[in-house]
Amino acid sequence: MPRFSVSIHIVPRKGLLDPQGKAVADALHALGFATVADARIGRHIVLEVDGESAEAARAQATAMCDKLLANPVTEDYEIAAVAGG
Amino acid sequence: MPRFSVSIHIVPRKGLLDPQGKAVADALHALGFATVADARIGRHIVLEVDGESAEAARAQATAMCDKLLANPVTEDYEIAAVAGG
Amino acid sequence: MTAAAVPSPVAPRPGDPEITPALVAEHGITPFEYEKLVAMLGRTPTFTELGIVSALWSEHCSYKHSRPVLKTLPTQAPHVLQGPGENAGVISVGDGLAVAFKIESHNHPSAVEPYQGAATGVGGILRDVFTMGARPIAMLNSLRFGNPESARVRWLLAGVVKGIGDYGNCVGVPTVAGDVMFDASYEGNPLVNAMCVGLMREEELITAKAQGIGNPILAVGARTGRDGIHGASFASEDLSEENEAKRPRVQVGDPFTEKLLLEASLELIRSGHIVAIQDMGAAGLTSSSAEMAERGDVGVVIDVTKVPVREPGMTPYEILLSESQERMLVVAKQGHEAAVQAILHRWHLEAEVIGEVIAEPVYRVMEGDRVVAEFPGTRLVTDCPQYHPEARESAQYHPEARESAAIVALRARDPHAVAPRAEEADPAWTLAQLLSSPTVASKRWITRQYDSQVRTSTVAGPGAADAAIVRLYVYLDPRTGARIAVAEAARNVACTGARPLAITNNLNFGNPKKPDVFFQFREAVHGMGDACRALGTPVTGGNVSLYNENPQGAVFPTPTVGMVGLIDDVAHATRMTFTTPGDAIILLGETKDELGGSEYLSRVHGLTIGAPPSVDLEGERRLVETLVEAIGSGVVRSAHDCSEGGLAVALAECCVADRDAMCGAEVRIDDLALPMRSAFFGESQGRVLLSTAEPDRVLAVAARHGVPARRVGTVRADPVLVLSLGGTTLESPLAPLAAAFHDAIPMLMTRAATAAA
Amino acid sequence: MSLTFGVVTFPGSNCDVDAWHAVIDVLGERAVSLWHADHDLQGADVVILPGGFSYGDALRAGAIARFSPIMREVIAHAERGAPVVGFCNGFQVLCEAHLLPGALMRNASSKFVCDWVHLRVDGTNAPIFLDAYAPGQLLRIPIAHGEGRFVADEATLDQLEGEGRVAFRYVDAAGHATDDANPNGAARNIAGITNAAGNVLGMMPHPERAVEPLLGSADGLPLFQSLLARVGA
Ligand SMILES: Nc1ncnc2c1ncn2[C@@H]1O[C@H](COP(=O)(O)OP(=O)(O)O)[C@@H](O)[C@H]1O
Ligand SMILES: [Mg+2]
Repeated sequence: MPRFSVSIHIVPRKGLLDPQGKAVADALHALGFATVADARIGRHIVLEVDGESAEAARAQATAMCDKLLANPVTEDYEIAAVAGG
Repeated sequence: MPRFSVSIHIVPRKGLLDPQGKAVADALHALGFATVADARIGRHIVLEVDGESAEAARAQATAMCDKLLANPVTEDYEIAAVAGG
Repeated sequence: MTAAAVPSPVAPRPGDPEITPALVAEHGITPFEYEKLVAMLGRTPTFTELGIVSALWSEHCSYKHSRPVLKTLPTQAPHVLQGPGENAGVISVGDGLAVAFKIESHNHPSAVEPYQGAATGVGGILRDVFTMGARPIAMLNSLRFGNPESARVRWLLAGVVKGIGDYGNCVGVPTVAGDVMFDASYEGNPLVNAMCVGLMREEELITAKAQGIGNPILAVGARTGRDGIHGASFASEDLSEENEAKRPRVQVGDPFTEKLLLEASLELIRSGHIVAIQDMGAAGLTSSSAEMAERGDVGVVIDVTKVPVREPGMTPYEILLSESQERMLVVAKQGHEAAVQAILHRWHLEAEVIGEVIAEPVYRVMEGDRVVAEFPGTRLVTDCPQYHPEARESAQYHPEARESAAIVALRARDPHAVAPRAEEADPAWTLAQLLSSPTVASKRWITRQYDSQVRTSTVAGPGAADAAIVRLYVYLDPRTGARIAVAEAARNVACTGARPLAITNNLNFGNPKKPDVFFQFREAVHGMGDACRALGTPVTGGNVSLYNENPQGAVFPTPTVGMVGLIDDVAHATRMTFTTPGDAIILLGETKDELGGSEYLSRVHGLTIGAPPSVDLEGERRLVETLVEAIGSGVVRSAHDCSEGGLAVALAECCVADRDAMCGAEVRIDDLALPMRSAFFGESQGRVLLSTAEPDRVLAVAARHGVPARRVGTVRADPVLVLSLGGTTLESPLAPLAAAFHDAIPMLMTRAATAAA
Repeated sequence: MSLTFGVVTFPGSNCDVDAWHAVIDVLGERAVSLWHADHDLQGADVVILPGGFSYGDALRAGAIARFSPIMREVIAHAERGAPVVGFCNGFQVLCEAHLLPGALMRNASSKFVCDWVHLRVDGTNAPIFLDAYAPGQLLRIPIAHGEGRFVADEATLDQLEGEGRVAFRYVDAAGHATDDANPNGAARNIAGITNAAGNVLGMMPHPERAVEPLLGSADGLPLFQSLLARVGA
């Protein structure tokens, strides 16, 4: 079965405080990067998944996000890319 | 000045242990997702940056990665996308 | 694996680079050492053998420059169950219980990657303690950084603290004490010394001595990856296709795996299925297997193809030298392999048989059927060259001892010749300066990030531990400085009510090949030995970290002392801060005209000059006896020793250190005929401030032990500090002193931090 | 009157010893150790999910532990109306397992914090845990966590408040729920909550570390005593 590299973004829900993002934005300002208006920090997960097709790999990844990878109370996820095969 | 949304991936260097990725891969297996061969976990950062052009915003983000966002000893980064403007 | 089959002779592997003088030099092996190696083998070494020797004969593993000096330290006492030579020292604390403890440095890794460097330092020292059979119950650390005005120093500090916290917190071992100091000499080369204390029953003690011909050797815990392979900076093309930039030089710690390994190892040790266990620490599989064989005086054979690896295609060289974390080497009893594996599997860890203890006197590494390295007997360990470097301090400038002339001159300077700054007219100003010095100020910003309470129930019982060193003193006068370091550690331990029992130490110095650096090293070790003999606290182990240099020169010579003591009755353990208005304040010890090497000169004048304070080791011993007895009788409410910043800072700390329960104080010593600055800020040794409701009883104890003691004041309910010495009065509300003390580091740390220099 | 407490050990749990100490040495009750991979609660009347770093806090604290085999039994136990309590990491597991609403996110300071806090007893729907406390009583209890910021949507928060399910709130020494007294940025200073039936409690602070004056406070003890009186009777 071909192997796919599935790239997933998991980000804190809009409206929820993102302390890491805020800390990074503050640190960037302190370092003189005045052009930064905002920073949000989430997770970037890359899964190597065996599947019949890119669609199958994506479906698998979606199931994994729903079951484990993202917490629906606080996070949104997006399957950003499926590569290889 | 227009505002750009710069999306950055920061991932653990290849060859370095990724304890989080390993724990997640093991958990996915335990949950029955047998098709997962590997998981790597990094950070997904979205910066809102003011700049003259998309290129300028990208250059700013690169400087920020070098100076603060990525740890050159343990992490690789990639500017995944620059949107808006 | 069958050890019986006669192996073929050692031959280079296909693809191994040719052994050239350049390759030998890149491995940090001198021509003299190379000759010794060839003579030992009777042939040219293979590439794999070169790597093995480069690791085992490195300073870090072999102590080739320091061992002869270390041998002068006292190591014996009836309560010492295990002295130096094992993973950790062990002392008996009575009731069948024993304490294992050791300190280790991770200075160089932390300078490159503070988070992982510090985290893996904590991991390593935890393993040293639990491989003795002890359950870790407390972590301590001693940190040195450059000037925190620098953004890079703040980045290092934040990373180190987070690394220590994340690792210790996750493993579930409380981080209970330590010290942090700042000085420009540590710029670029921070010191990160971590200490672990563990508790066990005496009969659970196990060592790392390979024994029993035919016993299997197992690799246990995490898989082996390509991390931290150093063996000097050899050319990368020879090793693999990966390019240099991609080869990870730092190790990444995994505290979760460590926690599992901790539980599994203790279960394994108690199970009776194994005869020895050792951490795969520096130089990984190579050093652990060779050292275990040497301790047991047996042969071993190892097959690298049996080692569980993280990546395909790893060479024997890489597998042997990898410093991947959270791994152990175990010698099991023959036939008990499956039982060992069952225990590890229950904790989700791997255990594979990778070799065997053999009768043939040889250290042999196989790659399947091929022998890739073979050393006769235990000579790989025992034949390591030893050096006796020159040690010299000279008042004259000498090209090879550049620093010592400068140090001699600094030591000779008279602190009283330093003109006071105008602001010093108000001693309260000076006091606030000292309280806000990062070295003195509250370290709560740091300690709040450590879980100091997990397992608290077990810590309270057996011991008290403290780490202390006195940096400026060792620079100015290494022998006196090191004596003070031990005496201060004993005083700190005794201030909690515990009797000091033994020490572990970490010697952080510069390049030993420089005569003035080696002079500092030798004198400091001798000074430490003097103090340990006088105080009856033998050395049960430690670590040496040399080559701590930055472009400006060596760091301040820094011997870190970790001391363990025993509290007989935990109900009497005391605090350092005043608790009860109306209590009498007693000063133990004598205040002399000693301003040299003080924090006052450093903070207010930017100077490291003068002779450090004198130390009377016999007097320190009597002071410790006084503290142990007085606190043990339950009449002491608080005890705090006078160290950096002298009497004024010690008193202020007693008043404001616990921000939720501050107390005022009034102290007067009118007949103290000393220069004002020496009286307030001098750092005379052997002094402790006590508070008590029963001053007469404390004074009687001190008198019995011949320790100078007098009632000097009273704890007050109103928030002011009054300190009147020899006619000069310092008076200040507590609020500004508390602000200076508590806010200094948080304010610093809100400023930008970056890895970029 | 006696009780059996089942203390779950996940890979990476480390306050299981603190819980045993409280139950066995201080309360003098029976504790059984429940291994995460087991399927049997061994007759435990009360289940404790202890603090620690189950699965190294990979992904989110508690995210992986929630799928441990023993959790199926714990969920069934809770659904039968029997008491389940989670401290720190245990609270995180309970939220991930949907036995309690909301989630616990990284502290607002983004730093781990170990300290003593004041709590106010605000809960009214869970006497089995809170009976031995006076309503509104102030407690001093330690915290030690990096992901303790309780979040939930406004409707859920209102419902928790309305049903008396905010068991504990972070307050200052005077009992006021101020921002300064909030160590992690939790919504409405919430330190602990209960389920609608009042038999599941999750809280970030560590009452099991505050059971003896020698450890600095005994304010955690009434929680165990409530269970003893209500469940053990
Ligand atoms: N400064 C010292 N004082 C006493 N003993 C020491 C000192 N430095 C090292 N040792 C002892 O030498 C042995 C080897 O130490 P080390 O190489 O640090 O062990 P590890 O392999 O765990 O790093 C240990 O038993 C240690 O206690
Ligand atoms: Mg070691």
